[in-house]
Amino acid sequence: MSQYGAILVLGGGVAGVQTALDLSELGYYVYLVEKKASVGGVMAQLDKTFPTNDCSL
Amino acid sequence: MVEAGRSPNIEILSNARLEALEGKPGQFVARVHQEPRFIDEDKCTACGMCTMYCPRPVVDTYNERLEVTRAPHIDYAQAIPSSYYIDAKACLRVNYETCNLCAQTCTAKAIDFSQKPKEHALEVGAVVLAPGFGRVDSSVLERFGYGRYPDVVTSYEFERLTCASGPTEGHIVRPSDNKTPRKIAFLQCIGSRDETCGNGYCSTVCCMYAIKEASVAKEHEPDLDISLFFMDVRTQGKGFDEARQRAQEKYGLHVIRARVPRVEQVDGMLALTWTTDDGKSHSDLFDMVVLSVGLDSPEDAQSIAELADIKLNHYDFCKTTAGAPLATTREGIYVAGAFQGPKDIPESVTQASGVAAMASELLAESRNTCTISVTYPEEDKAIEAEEPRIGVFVCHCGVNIAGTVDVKAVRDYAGSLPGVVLYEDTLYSCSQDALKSIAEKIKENRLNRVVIAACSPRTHEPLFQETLRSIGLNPALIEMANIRDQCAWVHSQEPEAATEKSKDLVRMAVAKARLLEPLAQPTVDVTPNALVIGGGAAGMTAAISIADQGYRCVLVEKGRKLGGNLSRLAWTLDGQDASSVLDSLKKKVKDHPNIHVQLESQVESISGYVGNFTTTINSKGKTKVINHGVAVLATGAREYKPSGYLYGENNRVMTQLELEEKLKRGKAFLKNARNVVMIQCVGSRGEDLKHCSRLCCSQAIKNALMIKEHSPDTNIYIFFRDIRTYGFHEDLYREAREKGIVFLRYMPDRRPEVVRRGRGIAVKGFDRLMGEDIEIPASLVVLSTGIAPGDNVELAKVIKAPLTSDGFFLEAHAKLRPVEVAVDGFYLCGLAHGPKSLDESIAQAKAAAAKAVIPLAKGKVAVAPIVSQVDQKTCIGCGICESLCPFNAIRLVKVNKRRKAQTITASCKGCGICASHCPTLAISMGGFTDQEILAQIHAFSGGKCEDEA
Amino acid sequence: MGECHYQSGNYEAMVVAETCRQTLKDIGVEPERLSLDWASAAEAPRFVELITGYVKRIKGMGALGTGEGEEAKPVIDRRLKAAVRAASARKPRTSLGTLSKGLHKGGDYTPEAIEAGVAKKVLPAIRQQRITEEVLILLKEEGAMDEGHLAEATGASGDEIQKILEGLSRRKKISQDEAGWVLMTA
Amino acid sequence: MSQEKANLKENEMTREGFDPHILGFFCHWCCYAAADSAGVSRYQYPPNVRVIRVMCTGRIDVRFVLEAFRCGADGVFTGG
Repeated sequence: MSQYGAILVLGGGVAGVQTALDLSELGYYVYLVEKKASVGGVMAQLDKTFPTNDCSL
Repeated sequence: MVEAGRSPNIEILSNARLEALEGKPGQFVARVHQEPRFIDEDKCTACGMCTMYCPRPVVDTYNERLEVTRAPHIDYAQAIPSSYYIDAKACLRVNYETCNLCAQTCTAKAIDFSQKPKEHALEVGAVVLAPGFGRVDSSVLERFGYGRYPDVVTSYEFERLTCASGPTEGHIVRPSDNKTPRKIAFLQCIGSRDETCGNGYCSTVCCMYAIKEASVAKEHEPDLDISLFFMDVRTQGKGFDEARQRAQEKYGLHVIRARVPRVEQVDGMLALTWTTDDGKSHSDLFDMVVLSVGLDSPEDAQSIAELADIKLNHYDFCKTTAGAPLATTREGIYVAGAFQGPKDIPESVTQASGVAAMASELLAESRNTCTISVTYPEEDKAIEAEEPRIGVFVCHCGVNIAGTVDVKAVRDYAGSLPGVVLYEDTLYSCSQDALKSIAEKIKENRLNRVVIAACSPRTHEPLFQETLRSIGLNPALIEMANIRDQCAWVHSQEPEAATEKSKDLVRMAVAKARLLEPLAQPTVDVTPNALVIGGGAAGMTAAISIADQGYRCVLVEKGRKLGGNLSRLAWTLDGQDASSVLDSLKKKVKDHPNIHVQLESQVESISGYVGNFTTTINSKGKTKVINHGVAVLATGAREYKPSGYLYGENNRVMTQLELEEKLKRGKAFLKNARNVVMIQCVGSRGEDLKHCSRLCCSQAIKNALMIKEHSPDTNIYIFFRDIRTYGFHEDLYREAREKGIVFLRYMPDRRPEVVRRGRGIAVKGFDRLMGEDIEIPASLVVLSTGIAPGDNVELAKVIKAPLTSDGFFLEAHAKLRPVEVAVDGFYLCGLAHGPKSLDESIAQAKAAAAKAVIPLAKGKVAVAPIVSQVDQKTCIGCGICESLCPFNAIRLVKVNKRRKAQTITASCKGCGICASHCPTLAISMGGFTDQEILAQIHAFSGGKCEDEA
Repeated sequence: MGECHYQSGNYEAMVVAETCRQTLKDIGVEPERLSLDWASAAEAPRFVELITGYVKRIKGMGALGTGEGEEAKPVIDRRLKAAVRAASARKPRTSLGTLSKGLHKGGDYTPEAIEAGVAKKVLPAIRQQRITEEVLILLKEEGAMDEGHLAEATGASGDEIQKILEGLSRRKKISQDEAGWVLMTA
Repeated sequence: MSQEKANLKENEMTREGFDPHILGFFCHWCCYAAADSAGVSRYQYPPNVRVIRVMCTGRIDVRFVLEAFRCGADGVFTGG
């Protein structure tokens, strides 16, 4: 095979997780590499988000 | 986020770091080092016993060090991976080989100290860098008393204080005395727009979060007096300016435009001194000061750059260009999120989808070569059709349930209920071996309905459904009774009542289970091509991306040529020649075999649903029909044309784009220009357009600098309300001030005026610093008129897509689905979504292309099984359901000349509004039928109540 | 996620809840026994507060029937039975559907608009149907009854009961003999 | 017909020591999730509510609510 069908995503914050989700839906295998023990990044720490005050999870 | 933990094609490597990256685009090998968690993810049931028994306290970094946890813990309840882990730095067992208490208390035997670090060599075709942002150095915070005065807190800490699930349960308290503060000050631009700490850029998000935190604080404590100190109020995001205005009014927040240089403590209070732009000095005392800390580049930016062999910009963020905002300097490596530049959640999510498109373009040929697809045995319809044979499994969940609820009593009670043929208790029903045993027992006893009395269906139903599917049963044939999260855990002081409640819940679940029916899991085939509406920068970018990802697309443009607003632009905000960006896009579109361009064409009608749309376009008077699976809306917007300011009456008055077109043609006209005056927010922010147009500030300053470059002696004055050069555009603002461009703030009630003076013109305004009226004779007056929506109303009607009150298309969710339209199968990008710069449009177009290709790449669209179904015999065609459906998922059709409602299964989301409002009870909701719910109600009564309805 | 996952579901629920409350009040049940509240996924403390407060409130009201007065229980039981039938019948359901449709179009979901709309358009239809059903239940369970007693038992006005009895007799559901109105056996 | 009501225990008819039967209709995405989350945090609240999960409060039918009262509910809590 000339190309690998897997992708490495470095960082498990909101951007990394969204990238991983979209890539897996697009037909690729994703390695999501996160330095902490759980994904979510800073967004998981936010209580509510501007301006709708939705919860962030 | 939960989806990421569940996808078979996402492997989460936690506690891991990239060590090396070798190879070339399409064929990289990434070396990743992973530290052990010491808790087996497959065995951990997240019961929390280990945290309870661990003797070793650890500060909780998730709660901004405001709380204490123990060495084994989970960051927060919904964390993914959803298992606990041991903080190796604190653990006594790891460091001193003592203790081991947690391993002894863990009934699931999940704790495993023999785990060793792992080295992975991963073969990947592309790499996406999304390391997020770093924190501003504490030395910057110390300048504002942080660390010295306990009541100076960071915005991160304040966020946790306002959070209902945070350490204070949402009560705002002063750290020094745990009392509710009275007066709070927010100081903006801490570590942002500050060259002394090396961060000359604007962090973009702090203005928004400060207003949010202030609003939430006021909700908790209405008597708070909150002042926010801004240099400029930068709420340029879609709908943000209006939200800020509302928050300011609703909560009575004081907005002060000043930079506070330092914080001092006086008698236990915090003293602030500041100077406003009228030159006056003020001071006041506060109980608490919140530092709105900016976003820094990630701490490991340098090492990432080295490992990945990419370049950083002068602020140590990833280097990109306006024409290719998601590409790093190395092919096959892409960047998304705050590492590309400070940005908010919707922008990050957009970029994330955008980079997915970039990788998908590069690796189109290897799509689906590494993914795992799960297959299931064929459904045993015969056994499903038999009389209900119900199996009830009551879970101990270790001591989580059994510690409170008498599980054996509940199990035996279940045995007494009609239809139940098997009743058992299990230690951990979600563990792999328990699932296997449940599957075997279902088969052995020919069960065709299953009740699991355990935890929440929200988290665990998919797991048990999976078990059913794996043995050929329809996944809808399971019902859960939530006796943990909503019973044992919340009534642990009342074990008897909890046991009674558990019995009731099991009885209700069994009653529903008796009536459960298999639900179809239909899929519809997708027409594998796309329609892109609009041929500007966004539309062309989306079309190219879809085409590069391997799918055909039709690009419909109403004008006579491609280019849209980009063709009027002279330079991008980072100084590139805009026409080279335009030409390269146009060339790619024209040369691409997968793209078919329809100029002078407009959409007349669209019918169908995601996967199968039929669109009629009018092309130069001729009608054409296009079949497509998805559509991208990239219809653009237009520069607003104001009235007043002598615009259209005097040729010395022009808009920014008109100026750029003039500059593009030649600079000679600048020769005798002594004074150029620019006026911001003409149109935007209130006069005619309610919204902030986001990019006018940067565009005006860019053009002003361009004038300065060609005519250094020209004086330039810019009248503004807030300068919103967010992100790295702040560099332009600083350069402009250094080059002597004069910035004059005006208030909306004292707008500058353009007046005739003899043969020339002048601008009358008010100089706030001098406190006097001024008049500047102007060789040129340039108006930043803002961006008005295009003619979206007709198209919105055709699609049934909602528009914002400003007339732009509304996204499905402002944060999490920023490029999707509420109508499935439609995606959104560029100015049609709202004002934005070229690089943002391009990133968004890529994102829309990624989302649009998902159904095309799958080839099938799965229809959610919980959908409504209309019994056309009893339907009277009244149309109530059709008009109430939030998703346009019900239409009226003619059946034997009579109007009948029909569910568009592919669009139905399963809310059930139609069913609860049907006059003749003709609509049934899969999984939540009237009969099922009524059976639950009757079971609730303890069988004392027969069916009456 | 904060706002309704289904965009407008919570608004429709407000109309349904108001309909229930007015119906309950009409049949002599304390309408505050029904509560409609909001707690987003992130608001566990709020949820706990709501539930705790609600259970306390119901405890204060006593069991269904006691809070409403000593004699009321059997009457309430019968009326609830009739009301359930009414809520399943086509006419009242059409009136609710039509009101929801109108509110949906107008986009005005203020409590005042909902309350007024239900009072004007939905409650009368439910009440009429409920009294009709109750008459049928009474005649079935108690045997023949005259107009005055039926009016008293159902809480209907003279005009209402007269119209309803006429309607039922026209549809050959009931007839009049010397003892009063009786069910017609099919 | 009123048999089920006769079954109501004596002490339930009085307010002292009265333990109400309450039926809840919880929206899957909001209130049901909040209730789960309350469990995760080990909050304590009275054990009187039995929950029927619906995908949306919009699913709740007038007749469900009335039927619940008819079937002996002392209260109905709908949560979105």
